[in-house]
Order: sequence, then structure tokens, then C-alpha cells
Amino acid sequence: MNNWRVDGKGRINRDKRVRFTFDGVSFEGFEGDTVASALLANGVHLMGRSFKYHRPRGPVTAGSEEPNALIGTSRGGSGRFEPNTRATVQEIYEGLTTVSQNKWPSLNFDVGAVNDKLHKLFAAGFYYKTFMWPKSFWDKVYEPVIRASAGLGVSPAEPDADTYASRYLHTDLLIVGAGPSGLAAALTAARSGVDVVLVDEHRELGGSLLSEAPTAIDGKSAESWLAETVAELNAYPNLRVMTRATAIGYYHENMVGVAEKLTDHLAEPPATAPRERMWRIRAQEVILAQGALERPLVFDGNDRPGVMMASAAQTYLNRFGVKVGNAAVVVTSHDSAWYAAFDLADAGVNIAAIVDVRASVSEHLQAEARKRDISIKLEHTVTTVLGKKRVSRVKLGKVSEDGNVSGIGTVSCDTLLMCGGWTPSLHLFSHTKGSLHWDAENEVFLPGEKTERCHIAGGGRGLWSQQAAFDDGVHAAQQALASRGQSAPALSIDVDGDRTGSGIIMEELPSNDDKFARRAFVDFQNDVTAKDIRLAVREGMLSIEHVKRFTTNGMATDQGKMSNMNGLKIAADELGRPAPKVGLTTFRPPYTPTSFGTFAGYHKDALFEVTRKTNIDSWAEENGAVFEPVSLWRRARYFPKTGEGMHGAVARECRQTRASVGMFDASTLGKIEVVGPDAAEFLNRMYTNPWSKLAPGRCRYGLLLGEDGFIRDDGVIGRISNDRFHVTTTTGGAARVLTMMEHFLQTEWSDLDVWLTSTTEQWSTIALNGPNARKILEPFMEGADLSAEAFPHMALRECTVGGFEARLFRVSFTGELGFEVNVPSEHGRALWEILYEEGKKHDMCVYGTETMHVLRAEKGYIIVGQDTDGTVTPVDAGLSWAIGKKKPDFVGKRSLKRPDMLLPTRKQLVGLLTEDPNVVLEEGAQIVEAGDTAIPAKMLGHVTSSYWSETLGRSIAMALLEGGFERNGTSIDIPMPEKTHRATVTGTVFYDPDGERINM
Amino acid sequence: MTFTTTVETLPTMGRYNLRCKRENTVALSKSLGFDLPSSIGEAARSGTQSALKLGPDEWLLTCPMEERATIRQSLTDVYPEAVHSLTDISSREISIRVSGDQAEELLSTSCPRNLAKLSTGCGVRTIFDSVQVVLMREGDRQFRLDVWRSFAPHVLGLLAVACAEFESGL
Amino acid sequence: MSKFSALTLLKGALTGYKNVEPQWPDAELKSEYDVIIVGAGGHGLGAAYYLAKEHGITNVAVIDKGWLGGGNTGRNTTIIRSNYLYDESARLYDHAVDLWDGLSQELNYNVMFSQRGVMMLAHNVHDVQSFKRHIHANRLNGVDNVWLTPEQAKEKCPPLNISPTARYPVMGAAFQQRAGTARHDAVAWGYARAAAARGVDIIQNCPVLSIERGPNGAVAGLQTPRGFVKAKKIAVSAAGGTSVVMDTAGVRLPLESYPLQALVSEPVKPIFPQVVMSNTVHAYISQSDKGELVIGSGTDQYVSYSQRGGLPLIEHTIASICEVFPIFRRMRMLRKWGGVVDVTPDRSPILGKTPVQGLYLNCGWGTGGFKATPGSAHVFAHTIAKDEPHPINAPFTLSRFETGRLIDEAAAAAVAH
Amino acid sequence: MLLIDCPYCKEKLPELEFEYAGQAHIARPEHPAEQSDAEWRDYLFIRSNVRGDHAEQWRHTHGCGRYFNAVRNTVSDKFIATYEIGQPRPTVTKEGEERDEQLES
Ligand SMILES: Cc1cc2nc3c(=O)[nH]c(=O)nc-3n(C[C@H](O)[C@H](O)[C@H](O)COP(=O)(O)OP(=O)(O)OC[C@H]3O[C@@H](n4cnc5c(N)ncnc54)[C@H](O)[C@@H]3O)c2cc1C
Ligand SMILES: NC(=O)c1ccc[n+]([C@@H]2O[C@H](COP(=O)([O-])OP(=O)(O)OC[C@H]3O[C@@H](n4cnc5c(N)ncnc54)[C@H](O)[C@@H]3O)[C@@H](O)[C@H]2O)c1
Ligand SMILES: Cc1cc2nc3c(=O)[nH]c(=O)nc-3n(C[C@H](O)[C@H](O)[C@H](O)COP(=O)(O)O)c2cc1C
Ligand SMILES: [Zn+2]
Repeated sequence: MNNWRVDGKGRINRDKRVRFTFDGVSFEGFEGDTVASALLANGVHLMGRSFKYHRPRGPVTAGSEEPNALIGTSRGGSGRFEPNTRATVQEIYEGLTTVSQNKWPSLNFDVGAVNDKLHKLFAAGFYYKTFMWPKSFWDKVYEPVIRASAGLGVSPAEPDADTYASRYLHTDLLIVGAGPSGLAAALTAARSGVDVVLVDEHRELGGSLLSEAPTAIDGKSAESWLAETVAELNAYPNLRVMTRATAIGYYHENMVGVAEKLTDHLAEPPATAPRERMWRIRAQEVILAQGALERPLVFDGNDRPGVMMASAAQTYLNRFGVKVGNAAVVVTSHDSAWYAAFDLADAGVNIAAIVDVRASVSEHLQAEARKRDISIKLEHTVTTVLGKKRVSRVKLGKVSEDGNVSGIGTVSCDTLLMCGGWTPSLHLFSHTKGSLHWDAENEVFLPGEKTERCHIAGGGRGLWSQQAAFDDGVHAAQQALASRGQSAPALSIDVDGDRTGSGIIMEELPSNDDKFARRAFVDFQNDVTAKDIRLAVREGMLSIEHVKRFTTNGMATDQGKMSNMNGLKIAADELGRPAPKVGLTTFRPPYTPTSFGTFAGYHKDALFEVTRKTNIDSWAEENGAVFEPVSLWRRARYFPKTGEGMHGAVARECRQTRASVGMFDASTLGKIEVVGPDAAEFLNRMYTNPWSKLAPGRCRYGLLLGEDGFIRDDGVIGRISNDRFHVTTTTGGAARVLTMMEHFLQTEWSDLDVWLTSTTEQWSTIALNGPNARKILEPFMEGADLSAEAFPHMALRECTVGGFEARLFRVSFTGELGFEVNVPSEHGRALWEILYEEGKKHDMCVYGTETMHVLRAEKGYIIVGQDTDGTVTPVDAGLSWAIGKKKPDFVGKRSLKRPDMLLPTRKQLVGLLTEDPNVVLEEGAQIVEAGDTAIPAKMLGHVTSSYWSETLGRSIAMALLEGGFERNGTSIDIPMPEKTHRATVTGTVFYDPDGERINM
Repeated sequence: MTFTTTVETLPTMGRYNLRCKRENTVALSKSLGFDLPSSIGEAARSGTQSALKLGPDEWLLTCPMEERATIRQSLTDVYPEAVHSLTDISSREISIRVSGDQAEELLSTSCPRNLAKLSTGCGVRTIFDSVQVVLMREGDRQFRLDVWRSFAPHVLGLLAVACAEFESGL
Repeated sequence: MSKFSALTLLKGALTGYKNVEPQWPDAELKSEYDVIIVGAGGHGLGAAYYLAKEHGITNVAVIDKGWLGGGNTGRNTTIIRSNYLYDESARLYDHAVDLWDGLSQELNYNVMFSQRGVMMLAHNVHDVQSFKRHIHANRLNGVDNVWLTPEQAKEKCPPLNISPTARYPVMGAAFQQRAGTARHDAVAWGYARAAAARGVDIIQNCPVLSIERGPNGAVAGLQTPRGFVKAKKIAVSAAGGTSVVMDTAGVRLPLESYPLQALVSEPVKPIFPQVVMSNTVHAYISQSDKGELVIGSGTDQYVSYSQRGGLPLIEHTIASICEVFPIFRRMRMLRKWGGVVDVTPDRSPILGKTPVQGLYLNCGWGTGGFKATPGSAHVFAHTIAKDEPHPINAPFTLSRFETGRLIDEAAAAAVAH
Repeated sequence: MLLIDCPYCKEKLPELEFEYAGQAHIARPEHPAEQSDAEWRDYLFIRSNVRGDHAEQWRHTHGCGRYFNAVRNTVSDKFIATYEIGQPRPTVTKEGEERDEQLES
């Protein structure tokens, strides 16, 4: 294939070759490769450009903490492009296409790189200090340029073609991370029989075991130990293993969100497979075995392609069988890089030198190095890296005791491996607000006080050897079980040939070059240099939080995994304060960036949110209704005949209803059954109206206020029997009203013997309105008398209609003779069709919400939420009559006596008739005194409802108007952009003011 | 594992919401002919009738449609001594049955409760996605969901998508 | 304080930034001040600046329990608009927009005020009625806000989904062009720097433990871990801590503090210019100058000071954004965080005097006070200096909860931010 | 997502089944008509809003349907007790107030 693969190394499947493209060029890798490993195997290091300076960048890690090698990916076809994917995580599959980002015209030649030349100008926070003059340039010149040069990849441009899923999972123990400590914990717990879930973000279990050169575990090669362990774990029915699954957030009460990638590694995913799934795992106990992340070193040119974490090179070698270069220099302040050097040397990489800033390193390591002919440079440093798109040479220097550096020349190499020590991964632990304590000896933050039932094991506790990690994993499992009152048998896993090590932490590598001239990167992606951090401190950013925000250190897509600790050390150095006094910025979810789709899960398109439909809705759909959304319901708005628009349809529906009869699906009205000996007393307390004297078989309009005295809801309430009421509410108010009633009943009036049951969906409600309404119903009443005498306005009865058990109300929301038939929901459509057939004999129409609105407005009936808005009292709405004058109290009564409620200048509900009868005012239009043209205007109120009234042959409107009742008969103006309309203030009843038609 | 779990909508059944104070449960149990369960989540059965306790003063009574009148009559008779609320909600809800090996896991796509804790024969009111449901475990691998009628398509829609997901094997 | 300009920047660059000086000195707490402002958010720092600049009162301290700007000022989604319904609100927020325009120049600090326009989507007939009510009221109040058809909205904001078959179809939008965003941190820093330059002491990491009152009932000073500090006047501008601080002065408030969460995506190249808000689907979004999508929604359901918040709300918020912008489903969430917002019953702030002599209150901005920062700070300074409210904040009294004279923007429209 | 112990169901259940319902132990005045404007304001609007242990109401809406009381720490969000409506607030020993995350040492 090429000369960067190392025979006999790696866990890739050499039998399966995979082709993919990068920037249009086709490459080959093996199954099991990531984009980064496959490109490296092809000798490609240059994979991206940085955010600000457009510096050429290659992968610096081999994992999800990668800040540099971010690419766009797609499997082709529409809606499958994704920006900012970490090449070090994305597995290759046949047909994968990838592109580099943040470059123009090409990755190799990027014009944006001029920024790098101007870097001195672009110091941290520079944009806060300039781009202010001339002021007018901001919108047109500066900001567009700033915006265009920011951002990394490009946004997807098409709707996502994939689906996403979610799952809840409950378990005794969740283990995050399947390195040695996680595996040991899983073995221990699984053997003891508890339910265990083990998650790891990689495709394979093993964590660092996959990357380190083989040790012997329990007398077997690490590789076969791992294979056996994985097999054992997979065999436990009480253990669930999830790979490619990242614990993204640790939420309240041991709930951990785990984002599982399902198809992004497959060439041909199953058709109905979701792309990703969000697991919401609730665990009794959690073990965080996330390991530790290797820290970069900070020195001039540390961002050049070919400069890489030592452990990453080791991973590329041992896991992917790729050597990242032929000639490497290793620069380190920690023992672990020595081992990486040995692994690479053993694989044939020429290690030109190990440069260690420390004065002494164990004799054992030195001997191992000498054995491999590696030149050892203790108390040395790398002062700069040469080579632009790939390391070509590094300058070394000898560090004297006083920190002075004397150059000793350059070394040629194509790779520079660095290691600044290890940072325990405590991201998830920090999500719980668990405290961190500073381990002064090792200069790391370790877990302190816990707020959740969690246990940290392995690298996360600063333990560095496999043996220690295994032991700690066992221990953590035992602790977790113990806190559940269970015990687990001890398990010992013996490691032979273990590597232990230690190191020191440097803020910046020593150098004699001007601190402010060095290009020593701390946050690679955001191009934050050590200089930026020092400058920020000098500018008064004394808090690490200010430093972060001023420099953007740690705000890139790796969220500080690479940069936080180095940033902290440099800031502490500049501040002259110890690191723990400076503190860390807060880790927040998600652990790694997570697709929106995964959070949204199934909630997409029709399943985004419930759409409620009545039993009659299907008829409306079949008969050409136009719908509108009303709270969660969809309701038929009007029923256009061929060629009719909304206005034509509504005019016709109004005409037919007033002239003969119209039928309306009112099923969405809320319904509450109020039952018990104290039912009437309960309603007395809730509603403004009196209920005690309402006779069974009769109904009454009810008005509900909030405790603040403002109208919340209304509806007709019928007394079925002494102890049973049928309460109706507005469509949108149903749930709210029931909640409010339950609240009062349960928390204030538990002495009352009354119970509430929602019956909204028990009943389909069909409203018949118009002079011929009775004629439609009568044939189906089995002889029951519907005459005005026997069944007057506001009567109700339980009966059968068309053979269906029914509750029949004689009520009207149109001012016409009206009936509302309630039948069990599943029969709604059947009855509707029966009545529809009958209606054909009487020129009956069906109408929707729009006609309902017009007809009720002609009668001055309010719609709560349209003619009222949460600031309207019953008096304001002209509903004083609905207040039971003799009642000592009801919800909201006291508030009506507050000073502001008594002002005559309150806004009151009135009618408006425009001077020009053809002008239909816009709902929401504002009202001013006649003739007032000032701006800002003194607004007197607004139009709440406005329609063309087909019945009256003119427009009508309702309005909330300051001192409206007093203004009856006067003129006001409605200034619109194009023209001011004049109107006369009237009462709200425009049609049949004496209410005769209702009693027909 | 091949996916064999099924989702079906059941025919209408008789359903009452029964409410009363604790001191009246004895009288009501007597007229019903079986003891109302006393812990939330528990169900009691007698022949074709059953009562599931949903809240401290609330039971869901179920029966075949044609037996509704019997229940209503016997409870109406006892009302003067033992006041209560009996409300017919037969049509309010639709019942969905999920049965098969992966029934529990299928439901866990949208149900935040720990379903393993729900024993056979028990039932609770809970939430499925954003929808309130009464969830009963009819058997080891069989559940029934009672869902308000207009919410049922959403629940069924989610279950259908979940079935497709399970069928994909991923 | 040296002036920031391209020239000084260049000079700094050429001289290796040898001349940088702190943007605000780390002041020592004195034993006495004419005015102490509790809370170094945008509102508190701004009030200090205007006290010094417009009223010549410079013996002022701004005290914060943490780092300045670390409260809601440092964690908000930066939406600025003034298309509020009621005259009182429109005047207050529009006063702020007037001051935002030119604030960078005034402070000599680029706060990146960007009038990219705010688009509020209507998804049902009720939304349409309500937004039109706003538009007409705004027009007559001299506040720009216009109606867009779905097609016009799409033209301005191409990624918007206006399909009529969407679960929540876009039926139109209200659009305010003068509205937009600003760089939140820069607002706090700009005011801090300008206030410090005029002699204001900025004291960080110093929680105010209690407000002490003298025998006559008036304020005497306040207690901190660094000792007692005398003050003639105390102004509380401590969002997320108001109830706790005011309680120590014996003033109980109609406030509840809720977590409000926000999140950002990974950064991408510019994809849409406006701020887009949809109250009906519960989410709003803009793209920052750095390229990340900045997303927010409503508060969590329970009161809390934990700055944490739960997962369900985030899931719902993101689902909502993806409904309105289906192309964003493959974008990734980078970080989410929470703030603590003080909410009043009518969702309007309390800004003015209190029953205690010498104690002034600026609180209750809930989910939407960043936009008001310069305006609110400006009139608050007036109130403190003159011991009487500026006409613009006169209606925002504490006593309105007793009389019932509420300014109920929420009840009128259920619109946030 | 919180876990809430419903005192009626006697089970710790996911927050999604519950609704928060405001501060607890604010009794509706016996005779509202006799309340002064200031007293009525207190009932309607004034809330303790404590930073620390907070007595509050929740409803097990998607469960047993009952309102109940709880004491929860508003800094840690942890529940300290839940109890039935009508019962007095239990005296609980504070678990120690959580540290304030904005504080820097
Ligand atoms: C997620 C989120 C999104 C938002 N989005 C928007 C938006 O898009 N548009 C908008 O207009 N508004 C928005 N807001 C609201 C806005 O952030 C706030 O209203 C505004 O920033 C308040 O500013 P402030 O200066 O009053 O308070 P803050 O910035 O919160 O400052 C108050 C300060 O008081 C300090 N303090 C508290 N107690 C004490 C004490 N005892 N002693 C000393 N100091 C104390 C705090 O540490 C804090 O620094 C949002 C808020 C959040 C949380
Ligand atoms: N050579 C050295 O000096 C040195 C230094 C440090 C660590 N180590 C090695 O590290 C090992 C420590 O073992 P360990 O088990 O603690 O760690 P580990 O690094 O072996 O395993 C941690 C695993 O957790 C996964 N992970 C982390 N966060 C995750 C998340 N949010 N979601 C899902 N998966 C996540 C990682 O990808 C990894 O697979 C030892 O073997 C030790 O030898 C060696
Ligand atoms: C408008 C805005 C944009 C932000 N953009 C980013 C960002 O690009 N990267 C990032 O890591 N955080 C970003 N943040 C979040 C901050 O890192 C931080 O979470 C927030 O200020 C709250 O502080 P805390 O998380 O430290 O409590 C942004 C915050 C705001 C308000
Ligand atoms: Zn319960």
C-alpha cells in the first residue's frame, strides 16, 4: 500500500481495503482505520487550517480531543454533509468523502494565511479595541469581514436525510470508559451479578490497552487477555456493552446522557437504522473510568504538522499499524513519552533524540534508550520548529540551572513528539459540581467532594500504570457495590512488564527568545498563544474566567481538553499565583460535540409534537377543509367549495347558518366532570357565577378568573344532576383549567367532597346552529320533545341521538337557535354523517372556526385569549353580570378591589363600526383619539376582533378601549400605515340585540 | 435477535374513573363485588372486571362495554351512604397492546420509568414521550397502554418508528 | 487610561505590547463610599459609569461576589430588541437601543453591537394577531417593527423552513431591523474600563453579605467578608441574588429565580444573518461573529440557583430549532450552560426606589435584561443620583404589585427575550 | 433530570412525570375581602426565593395526580424531603449548603 504501514502492527483488518476521498483525492485504508490514521498511512499530515491565522495543521492526537484535524464528511447524496468532524474519530468506509476546511482556494495554498503574517496585530481581544471608526464601517465593512473569516467548516445546506433515536435505560452500575480500570470494574461487577452498562467512545473496548505496547496480563499477551475479557463480558446477560458511545453529560441524580453512533462507520447502513441514539441512563452507581489526556508542551512552532502527542504516535502505531514519520524527535517532561519513543524505535522509526527538560530521568529509561541508540538530551528543550506544512528540523537548546537556554543546533526530523504530562479526565465529574482538589506533588486536579453516587477510577485519579488502573477499577466496583449494600469478590489482574512513570509540568518550554515573539500555541484551534494569555493577564484579566473569554482559550471544539491546563499554568505564572488559586474554568456538557439530531431524537416532522385530531377531523379532511393549529389541536378553519377563498367560504357559511342551519365540530372544547356532594360549592368558589340554585337539567355561562382577578377562561356549565356538573372550557384552556381546579381543590379545599375528571375526549361535540337546527335533530331523537317549551334555551338532557347515548345541550355561540350534541367520541363521525345527510334537506352547511368567530362576534360573545389577554377583568369585558353579587368570595374576587382595577380609565371591551363599512380593520390595530396624529401616539387600545359581517353587510369589530364604556357613540381613529380609519364606538352586540333568535 | 414484537390497537372497552375517600372504599368494594386495591399501581380483578389503583383516591375500572350499566347501577345504589365520583371514560381512551420479546425495551424508547419495576398485573399512570398514559404490564412480555384518543396517533407513530429501528438490528 | 485605536494597537504590536495596562485596576475596598452598587453585571457597571459621567458622582464602588460580568451578562444569548408592546416598555427598551447605537464609540470599546435584525415567527392565527398588535403599537411609538410574509421572511433568512405542511408552519413574522446582538463580555468590560477610568472602584470576589440600616431606617452600609463598608446610598443590581441581598435589608420581593439555559454549536461560516425567535416552538437562535449558533429557550420549571438545568429542556429546544431550521440537524452542540434569572409576576423589571431610604433596586429582568443594559443603567444612575426616578423608569415601581398596575408584557403576548 | 420521591406513590420517579407548582405553605387567606392591599399582594406575589432549603409544591401530574410538598435545596437541587399537603414542613438537618460555583478563592 505505502511505506507508512508497519507490518504486524495494528488492529485494523488488513483483509478489507477501504477507499475514501479527501479533498477529491482517492485514498486507501483498511477497515478499522480512522480518516486520520488512513491519511497518515498515506503520508498525509496536513489536514486542516486553524481558525484565526489559517496555519497549516495536522492531527495532534488520535482521539476525540483533536483540535486540528477537523474535516467535512459525507456519504454522498443530499443531506448527509457534516462539518467539523474529527478526522481522528471518523472511521473510514467505502465511499466516504471528506474535505478540508477553513481554506481558500485550497488546503495547500490558503490566502487566509496572510493573517498569520499579521499575527502581531491580532493579539487577544484586538477586535474590542478597534473597528470602531468610522462608525458607519461596522455594519458594512468590519463586521461582515470578521464574520466571514470566523467559523471553521460550512453549515450543512440541506435537511438531514437521517433519523435519530433515543432510549431510557436503568441500571445498577454504569461504567464510563473501557480502559483497564473500566474493564476491571466491569469484570468485578458483572461477576457479582448486578446490572452493568459499560460504555466507551471507541469502536473497541480496551482504552489505553489498545495503544500501549503489549504487556503481559495474567500471563497472557495483553492482546489475548483483552480478547478473552471482551468475550467474557459479552457473555454476561447482566452486562450491556456499548461502543462508539460517548457519555456526554452527567446530569442530576446519576443520569448520564450517552450518545451512541450507529451508522457513521457503515458503508451501507440498514434502511431504517437511526444514525445516532441518545441513551438516558439512570444508574444507581456510576464509575467514571475515563482515563487521562496527554498534555501538549508549549513552545515556538508546536503546532506544525508533524508535531504530535507522543501517545498519539503510539496509538497510530499500535492500533492502526501506522508510523507517523521516519525520523522523530521526542520532547517531554514526563516518562511516558520515552515509552512511546521505544515503541516507535522498535517499529523502525529513527528516534533522533529524546529531549527531556528534566535534569534526571530513571536509569532504566536511559538504559532502554541507549539500547536503541537514541540520543538522550536531559535538561534540554526545543526552542523552535522549522518547516511549514511539515516539520523539517527542530532547534534544540540546553537549559541551565537559572533557566537560561543556549542553542545547541538543529536536528532534522519529520516528526516531533511531545508530552507535557497527563491530565486526569474529570469532565463528567465536574458536570456534577463535584469539587476538584489540587495535588501539589503531581500538579494535577483530582476528584474531591462528590455530589452524586459516583466513583472515579484509574487515570482519572492520577494513577499511571496498568496495574494501578486494574486494581483501582476493581476497587471502584467494590465500593460501588458496597454502597448498594453488596459485596464483590476480589479480582486480581496481574500485569507483567508494566510501565510506570512520572513527570513535571511546564508552563512553557524554556527559551531565550522573546516571550512575546514566540508562536507557542496553547489552544491550537483558536490560535491562542502563550503570549495572548500573558497579555490578557497584563490587561487586568485576573480571573481565569476572564482570561478564557478574552483570549478564547478553551472555547474551541475540544473545549479545553488540550489547552485548559497549559492556559492555567501560564496565567498562574503571569499572575504570580499558585495554580489552585487561579482555578479552572467550568467543564460543561457535552463531553464531545454532539449532533443536534441526537438531542432531538424522534422529534422531527410529524412527531415533533403531538397533533391532536377529533374523531370528525378525518371527515373534514376528506371534504376539503382548510385547517388551522389551535393549541395542540388541528381544527377545520373553513370548508371552501371549488373556487372559494377563505372569505367567500366564510361568507357563505355565515349566510347559510343564519338563514337555515350550520354544523360545527366543537369536540375540542375542554370538558370536566365535576362530581360529588360539594360540586356546586366547589364551582361557587372557582367561578364568578353562582351555582347553588342552578337546577339539574339546566346550564349557565361560567367565568373563571385567576387569583389576580383577570379572566382566565369561560364556558358553559351544565348541571346533570344535583351532584354532577358537566363543565366546558375553551379549547386551549382545558388542561390549564383542570390543573387550576385540582390545585385549589387539593391544596386549599381538601374538605370538599368533590372530584374532577377530564372528559374532553370522552365526547365528540357537534354544534347545530340556525333556525332549522331543530329540524336536523328531531328525526333522531326517538320522540324526545325538543320544542322551545319542553327544551328551552340553556336546558340540557341525557338522551340518545341517532341511537347513540348523548348529552344534549341547548346552547348557542352564534345567537341562533342552537344545540350541542355530545356523543361518545368514537361515534362522532358516524353521527356527524347522519346529521350531514339530514342537513342536505335543509340547505345546511358545515362550518369551521373562522365562521364560528364571525358569528359569535356579531353577537358580541368574547373569545378568551383574543378579546381578553390576561389583563382584562370581568368588568372590563362587560361581563359584570356574570359575577354572583351575593357570593362572599370566589377566586380572584379580592383582586378586583385593588386600586388599579377600579380606575375608570381601564381598557374596556367595546364594539367599533368603521365609517367606511367596507373597511375591515386589522386585528391588533391600535386606536387613538380622533384626529390625533402625533408620534409617539397616545394609544387608547387595540382592535381585538374584526370581520366582514355577511349578515350585516358591513364590517364589525371589537376593541379594548381606554374608558371605552364612556366613549359609546364617540369617534376614534385607527391609524394604519396607508390610511387612518375612523370608527364609532358602540356596544358589542351587533346582531339581534334582543336575543330573540336564540329562543326560537 | 429477530424482532417479533407487535403493536396493536384494541377494541373499545368499558372504562370508568372512580374516585372516593378512603373510608368509603369498603362500601364501594362491597357493591362492586370485589376489593378495590389499596396500593397505587396494584390491580384487582373479578371475572371480566378489574380495578387499577392510580392515585390515593382514584381507580380505573374496566369491563366489557356491555357490563358498564351493571357497574354503574351498583355504585349508584350505594352513593347515598358512600359518596364517590363515577365517570364513564370508555371513549376517552384507546388501548394499545405491545407484546413480544422486546416489548419492554421498545417502550423504553419514550418512557422514562424503570419498567423492570412494574410487575405483571400492575399498572401506573406515567408519561410516554410527552403523552400521559396508563401503562399496565399484562404479562412478562406484554403491556397495555391506555392513551387519550387524540394522543394515540402520536404514540403509535413513535412506536412504529421505534419498531423500524429495532428491525434494523442496530 | 490610554485610548484604544487601530494606531495604539499597531504601536503595541510593534513594541511587543510593552505598554499594556490593566483595563480596570484591581481596587482596594475603601471604608466608605457615596454609592455602592451591588453586582458587577452590565447593569451595575453601567450605572456606575453613568453616575460618574453624567452626575459627577465618582466615590462609587461596584462590588461583585465573583468576577465582573460573570452573572447573566456573561451567559446570555445577547438578543437586543425594543419591539415591546406597552408604552412603558417600548420607551425603556428603545432608550437602550438608542444608547447601544454609539456605545462602542462612547466607551472606546467595541461591544460589537450588530443591528442584524430580529425576526419573530408567527405560527398560528393567535400569533399573527398578537404580533400585529405589537407592530402597530410599535409603529405609533416610533419603534421600527414590520410584518413579513413567510416568503419575505425566507428571503431574508434562507435556511428557514416555511413549508405550509410543517407541524408549526410559518404564517409570517415580525421584524425589527434596529434590533440585533452585541458581544456580551465586551459590554461588561467596556463599562468596567470606562467607569474605572472615572474613578469607580471595582471590587471582585467580594460577596455582599448583608445591607445594614441605620437607626432612622435608612441604609448605613454593607457587610462583606472584607469588613463593613459605609455607604450613603446602596443600589442593588444583583441579578440571580437579588432576593437574598434585599432580604437582609428587610425588603421582600415578588421574585423567583429560575435556571435559564443556553447553548452554542460548533462554529461554522456565516449561514444566516438575523436573530430568529419562535415563541410557539420555544426556541431562538442567532449566529455569533465567531460563527457558532447561539441558541436558547425558556426557563427550567423549578426555582434554582444551581446554574445547571436539566437535559429535557435542552432536547426540546434543539428539536424546536431543527423544526425551524432542518438543515441544522447535523450541526453539533459544543457547550451548554445555565444562568439564574429573577422573574417578576408581570415579567417586567423593577427599577427604582424602595421603601428604604437610600436603597435602590434594579432587578427582575428575567430572561430579557441584557438588551436593556445601557438604557436601564442610564436611568438607574439618574434615580440614584437624584433620589427620584427618571420619567422612563417611573412606571417600573415595586408598588405596582400592590396597586395592580402591572406592565404585563407576558400576559399580553407570551413573548420572551 | 431530577428524581422525585412521591409521598403518595412511595416511589422515586423521573421529573418528567411531575410539575413544579411554586412555593409551599402559602395559605389562601381565610377571608380575602378583609385583606389590605399590601397583605393581598404578599399572598399573590411575594416569595421567599431562598438560596438554600426551599419548601415548595410539586404535582405528580403524570402519575397519581396529587400535589405534595417538598423541601429542596435550591443550590444543589437535591430533595431533602417530600410530604403530603397539609403536613407541616419537617425540620431537617441541613446537608450543608453547597458551595457557590461563582466564588473564587
Ligand atoms: C441563558 C440566558 C439567556 C439570556 N438571553 C437574553 C437575551 O437574549 N436577551 C436579553 O436581553 N437578555 C437575556 N438574558 C437575560 C440577561 O442576561 C439578564 O437580564 C442581564 O444580563 C442582567 O444583567 P445584570 O447586570 O442585571 O445582572 P448580572 O449580569 O447577572 O449581574 C449581577 C451580578 O450580581 C452579582 N451578585 C449577586 N449576588 C451578589 C452578592 N450578594 N454580592 C455581590 N454580588 C452579587 C452576581 O455575581 C452578578 O455578577 C438571558 C439570560 C440567560 C441566563
Ligand atoms: N504511560 C503512561 O505513563 C501513562 C500515562 C497515563 C495513562 N496511562 C495508562 O492509562 C491507563 C489508565 O487506565 P484507565 O482505564 O484509567 O484509562 P484509559 O485511558 O485506558 O481508558 C479510558 C477510556 O475511556 C474512554 N472515555 C473517556 N471519556 C469517555 C466518555 N465521556 N464516554 C465514553 N468513553 C470515554 C476513553 O476513550 C478510553 O477508551 C493505564 O493503562 C495506564 O497505563 C499510561
Ligand atoms: C453568546 C455566547 C457565545 C458563546 N460562545 C462560546 C463558544 O464559542 N465556545 C465556548 O466554549 N463557549 C461559548 N460560550 C459559553 C461560555 O463558555 C460559558 O459557558 C458561559 O459564559 C457560561 O459560563 P460558565 O459555563 O463558565 O458557567 C458562549 C456564551 C455566550 C453567552
Ligand atoms: Zn404520585
